[in-house]
Amino acid sequence: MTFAQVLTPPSVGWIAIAPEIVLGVGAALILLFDVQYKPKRTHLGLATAAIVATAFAFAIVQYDRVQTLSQATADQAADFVATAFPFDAMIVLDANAVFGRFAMLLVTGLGLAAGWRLFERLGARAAEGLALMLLSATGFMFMASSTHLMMVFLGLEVGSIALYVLAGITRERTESDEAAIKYFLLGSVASAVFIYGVALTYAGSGSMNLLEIQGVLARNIFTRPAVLLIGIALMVVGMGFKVSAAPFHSWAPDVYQGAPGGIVGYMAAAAKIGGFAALIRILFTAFPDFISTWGPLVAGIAALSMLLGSTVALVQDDIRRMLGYSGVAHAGFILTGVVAGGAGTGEVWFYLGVYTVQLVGAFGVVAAVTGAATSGAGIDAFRGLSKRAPFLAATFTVLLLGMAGLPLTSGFVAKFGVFTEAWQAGYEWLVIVAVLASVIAFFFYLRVIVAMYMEEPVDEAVAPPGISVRASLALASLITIVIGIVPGPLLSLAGEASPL
Amino acid sequence: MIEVTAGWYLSLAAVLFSIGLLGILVRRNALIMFMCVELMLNAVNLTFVAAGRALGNLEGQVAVFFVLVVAAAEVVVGLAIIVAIFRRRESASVDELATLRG
Amino acid sequence: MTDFVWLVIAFPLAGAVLLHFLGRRLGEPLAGIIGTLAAAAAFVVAFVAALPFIVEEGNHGETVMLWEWMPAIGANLEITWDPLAAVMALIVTGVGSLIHLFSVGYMHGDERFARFFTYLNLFLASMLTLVLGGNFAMVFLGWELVGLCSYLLISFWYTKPSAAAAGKKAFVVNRIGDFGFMVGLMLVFTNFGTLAFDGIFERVPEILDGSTATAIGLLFLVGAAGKSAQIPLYVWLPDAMEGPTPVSALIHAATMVTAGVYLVARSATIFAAGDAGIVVAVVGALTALWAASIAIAQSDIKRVLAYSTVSQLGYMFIAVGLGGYIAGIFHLMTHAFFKALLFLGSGSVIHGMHEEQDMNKMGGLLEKMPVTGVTMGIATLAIAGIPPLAGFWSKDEILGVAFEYGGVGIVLWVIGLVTALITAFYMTRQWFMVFTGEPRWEEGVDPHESPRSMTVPLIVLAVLSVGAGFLNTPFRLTLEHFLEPSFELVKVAHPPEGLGMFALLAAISVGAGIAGAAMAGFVYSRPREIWERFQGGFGGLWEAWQAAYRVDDLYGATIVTPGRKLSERMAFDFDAGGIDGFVNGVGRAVRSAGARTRVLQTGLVRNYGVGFVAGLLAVVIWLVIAGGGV
Amino acid sequence: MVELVIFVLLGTGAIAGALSVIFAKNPVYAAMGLLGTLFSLGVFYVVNLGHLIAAVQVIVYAGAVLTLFLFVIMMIGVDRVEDTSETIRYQRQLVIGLAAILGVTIAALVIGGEFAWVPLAVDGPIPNGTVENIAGIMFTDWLLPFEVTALLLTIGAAGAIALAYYAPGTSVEDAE
Repeated sequence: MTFAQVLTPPSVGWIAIAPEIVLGVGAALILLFDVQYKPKRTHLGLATAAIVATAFAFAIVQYDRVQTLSQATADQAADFVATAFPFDAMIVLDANAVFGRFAMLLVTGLGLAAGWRLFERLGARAAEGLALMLLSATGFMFMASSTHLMMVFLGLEVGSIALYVLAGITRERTESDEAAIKYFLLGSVASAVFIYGVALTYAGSGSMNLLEIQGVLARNIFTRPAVLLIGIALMVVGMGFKVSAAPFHSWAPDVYQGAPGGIVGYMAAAAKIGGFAALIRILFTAFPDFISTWGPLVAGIAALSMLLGSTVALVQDDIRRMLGYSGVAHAGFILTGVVAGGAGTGEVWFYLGVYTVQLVGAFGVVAAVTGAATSGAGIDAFRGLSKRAPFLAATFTVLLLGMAGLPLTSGFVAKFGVFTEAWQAGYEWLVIVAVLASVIAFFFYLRVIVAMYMEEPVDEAVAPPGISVRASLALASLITIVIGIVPGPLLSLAGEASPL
Repeated sequence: MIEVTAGWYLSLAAVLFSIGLLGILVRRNALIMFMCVELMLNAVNLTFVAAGRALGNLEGQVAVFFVLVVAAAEVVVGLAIIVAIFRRRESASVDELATLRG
Repeated sequence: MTDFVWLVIAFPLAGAVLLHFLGRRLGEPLAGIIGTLAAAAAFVVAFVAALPFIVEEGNHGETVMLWEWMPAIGANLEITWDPLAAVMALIVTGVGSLIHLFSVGYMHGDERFARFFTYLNLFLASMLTLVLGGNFAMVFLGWELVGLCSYLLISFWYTKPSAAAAGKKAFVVNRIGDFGFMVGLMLVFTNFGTLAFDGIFERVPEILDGSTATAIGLLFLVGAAGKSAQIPLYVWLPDAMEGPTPVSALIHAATMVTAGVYLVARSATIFAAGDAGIVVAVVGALTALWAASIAIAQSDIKRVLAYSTVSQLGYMFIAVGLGGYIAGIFHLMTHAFFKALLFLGSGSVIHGMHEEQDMNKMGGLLEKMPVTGVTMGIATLAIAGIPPLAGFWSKDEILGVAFEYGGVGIVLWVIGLVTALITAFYMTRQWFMVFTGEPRWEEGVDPHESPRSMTVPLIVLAVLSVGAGFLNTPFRLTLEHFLEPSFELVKVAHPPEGLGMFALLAAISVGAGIAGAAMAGFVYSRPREIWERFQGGFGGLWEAWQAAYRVDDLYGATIVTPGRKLSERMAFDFDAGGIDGFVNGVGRAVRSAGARTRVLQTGLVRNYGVGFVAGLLAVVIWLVIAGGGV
Repeated sequence: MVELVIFVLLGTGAIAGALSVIFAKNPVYAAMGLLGTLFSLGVFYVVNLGHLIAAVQVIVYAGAVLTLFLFVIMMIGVDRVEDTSETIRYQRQLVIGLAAILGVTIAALVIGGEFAWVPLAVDGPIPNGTVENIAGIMFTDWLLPFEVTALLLTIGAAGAIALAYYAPGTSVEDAE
């Protein structure tokens, strides 16, 4: 037996990883071109935008493919499996994966536009910054499409390590490297915890492939599943850290405050998308039979996140910290939909999609007001903003109201969806906690709006935002309103996104 | 005759992992905290290898390679951040980093 | 047929948008006139759309679908145009138009003149969304928006710290109510699978069991008590008087505060299916008496009216709680007229007295301000329940409903009677203190009658306060027939049958009213020393009334102080000076919870590590035990 | 029997090394402790039929990673003895509490035999982790993860450059 005979090539599904290839190769090209030709930063930015757009185009092609596959007939089943689970079922091409890419690429594009000024100011590091942004997006997209725990871990690390660097990329400021080291240390602990969970799951079930795990668990009844349960617990903790759910949230406010303003919206949104995509993939695909076990646990984390996030956000004087804590609360809201199991997938994706867009937009406004390369954003800077920068104030208002969940914004539809799912899954108490938290949440969002519209302006002019910032903010608030008024299409799109 | 089963290694790994986890809380030197993370990752590797042997497949051993690569990439970035911290503050103590709080 | 009814909302909304963008350029008084016209146009449309109900008896109205928002959950932009909605829309737009007109004069010279009308128009649009919405999602949208407008308008003069604080208080208390309302909505949705009225009210008997209906009713009551200022959530309304007086008249007397009454009436089938109704009535009765007794001793002209409003809203709650929906809506309407008139009148007085609100510094104004004095006198008689003015008919109908209910109803009837007596007393007291006797003005004050734009609304409202009662007398039940199609699904409670019974009950309540009014007239038409002796006769009770039973302090002691102590121990200083009472009670409790948790965020990575590891351990242990792993 | 001796000896060594990481006052000793643990684990890999990874463990971890660590320790100051007294309030008490809970939990699981429970354990021949066998998996089934590691290395390189590269004295603060 020669060595060559041992190896059988895997089924390669180019289309299934096309957007990731585009982003990864694009990032490499940006680095290479930068070394060789020292292009203008604007050109680099435009190239990045083109790369993101290309990847988005491929994602649309994938969506088309998924649609076709879902209507496949029985005799096409073999073909279906090969196309849907390429690379020996390391990843999957399903609606869940495609929706994850849509959300990720949209957030990347918006984040790029909103953080444009940061990249202009990064000087010689702009290429690295842009490449890292693209690479982290690649990692988080892999998290949404992986059906193998090792792929999830690699995606997590690709995304996270890039974010650690981005948090500290403006090294000139002390806050930036403080944020980076905090994020890095806690993040790598969380990653280690996650991979330990993977190892224990492997020990407990004999596989790292989510579908195989599900099969094993369906075929066997384990009398003593402790190793497996610890594995699940540790993976939940690892993902809980990524999405900044309490009590694993403590990094989030500090990092949001310390990281450079232009990138922090993208950082927050991308980590949330990746974390939740992987979390629902793991819990819904591999452990649907354990829902009575992990359901109450997730509910507990959700309740703690909502209450802690919204009460602490109330006493913040820094808008970026406030958004950080409100992000904790929103992680809790999204987890409220997770407890419903597979039935809540569509609602979770919907919430994730609309919330991350609002998040990127809101941080975009903060960056436009207090600077794209700076840390922190005291509420004082926003007093009387409506007089100094009406456009920024108006978009911020829309985005904040969206986050607060006012009817006729996307946030209302999203909240209503996850609450209903949780209620129907029998978690009435959780919904009551969630409503209470959203009542509290109203205050701190409104406080900012009141500061912008009803308080005397501080004597400080705001530099008019550039065209890309304007465009991204307008788009984000437009999405918030339009999805709020016409949620139907997105609801049905997200509703398709159940993991195979 | 006592047989050393996978469970022995898994238990040992759990202990090592816990020591690493607690080390993060005890040490203030960022570098040593990071060593504790490496310790945790090694405990994970031991789990993978031992479980793989008991399960009779090599996936556990293959997984170790990927954990190693991840650890290497983390080391590169982590040490770069730690050096950056040190060059500014002449100290690698994380206790002195608390301007972001509340 | 009434497809055009969306214009009712569209006109004020368009006015708000227009004024928002062009207001400053339009300037004074054009911005005010445009705002008034928008409100008036809405009234005209509402009137035309309501004609079919008048012409055709038993016309149910229809649901007008404007836009399919989320059909799956029954949340669309749709209008339920039925008699109940029509009555509410007419009140809101009618009184609203008059108050807009009044404001043109009242807000004269304010630097944010146009902004004021933007908010007023926005408020009208929101309130109309609330009362016209064909599903609970729209009601909720309107509910939130009126709260927001109320907040904006109370703190309209935000540079005044007390105004900003009052706005905040109103907001906080309303959020507590909203919490109950939202949970109630969740319960409705999960039981019915839709938020649309069409899919809910008809199916109540087949879907809801008694306890669920009671639960929904009680949750709705929490929401209604917040918005309509009932015990224990009433404390925001008196403070809300910090807003400009037309705002008090429009939002905090005639329209927004009646949203709770409207909600109960609209959800009549749900209340009828459970036992929450009697709780509503009891809460209403207690509020009525409680607030009326406080009003006795107030010396601020607007605070008397504020407590009076709380008390009258209590009356409406008695009615709708006992199933007398039509009586409740009837009182809502007449109250809108005479209370708006009282507020506008007090605004006129305040305007004429150069922003003086203390009645001790008024007196003898009748000569100087005849129109204001006479119209306010009419309103005072109306609220005192003197026949044949409007308040007499509507109040009597409520008392009749309570009497007919029997049992607890009799108790409520007695409470209502006592309240009627007190009401007549304090209102008469107010009128005599302001308009008769020796002038007690401060130096340099020169009272004068208000301009035409302010007196015309007063006169119109005075006419309505006299005439509106005749819409629903035992002799001619016009309003009742009009509203009946909206309440077909429930048994509506009525006053006792027969003119003899009516005459007896009316005699008793009129007797109470006259007694109260006469007592006040006897005391307060005489020099100040006499009142003081009279007031002194009550001893400590009078002081308790004056201090509104120190409820704010009570809330402060039970909720605020522990929170503050806690925060002090945690070495966190809040804006300790500032606002008193309830708002900061709850606000501070939450904030202190936030601040307590906040200290955990020390900025030290190793502390975060402790939290992380603790959480991890908790998760692992929980899951292993819960999963039966051990 | 041999395996038992190895387990007891090297297991003790691994734990001792790990403890010295978290208790050694001098960072160099901590690094040496880590080295001891890594070597012990390498031997365990051999015992568990993971010959290739045992070699890689020694080369990559002991050879490369630890050297990098030592390099940074040198840079920070090799003779700097750390003050290990606790300065954060309640931290020590909290850690002791957590350690107690953690210890009890693990003890309960170990004594309860939970970690011995690999439910799908097989009897019979077990594949050996040779180069051929590992490669056979890594380049077929695991091809995609293998390729993804390229992204990781790119990030490592780009990240290190981004963090290292800045001209001292420049400012990225917004000009306005």
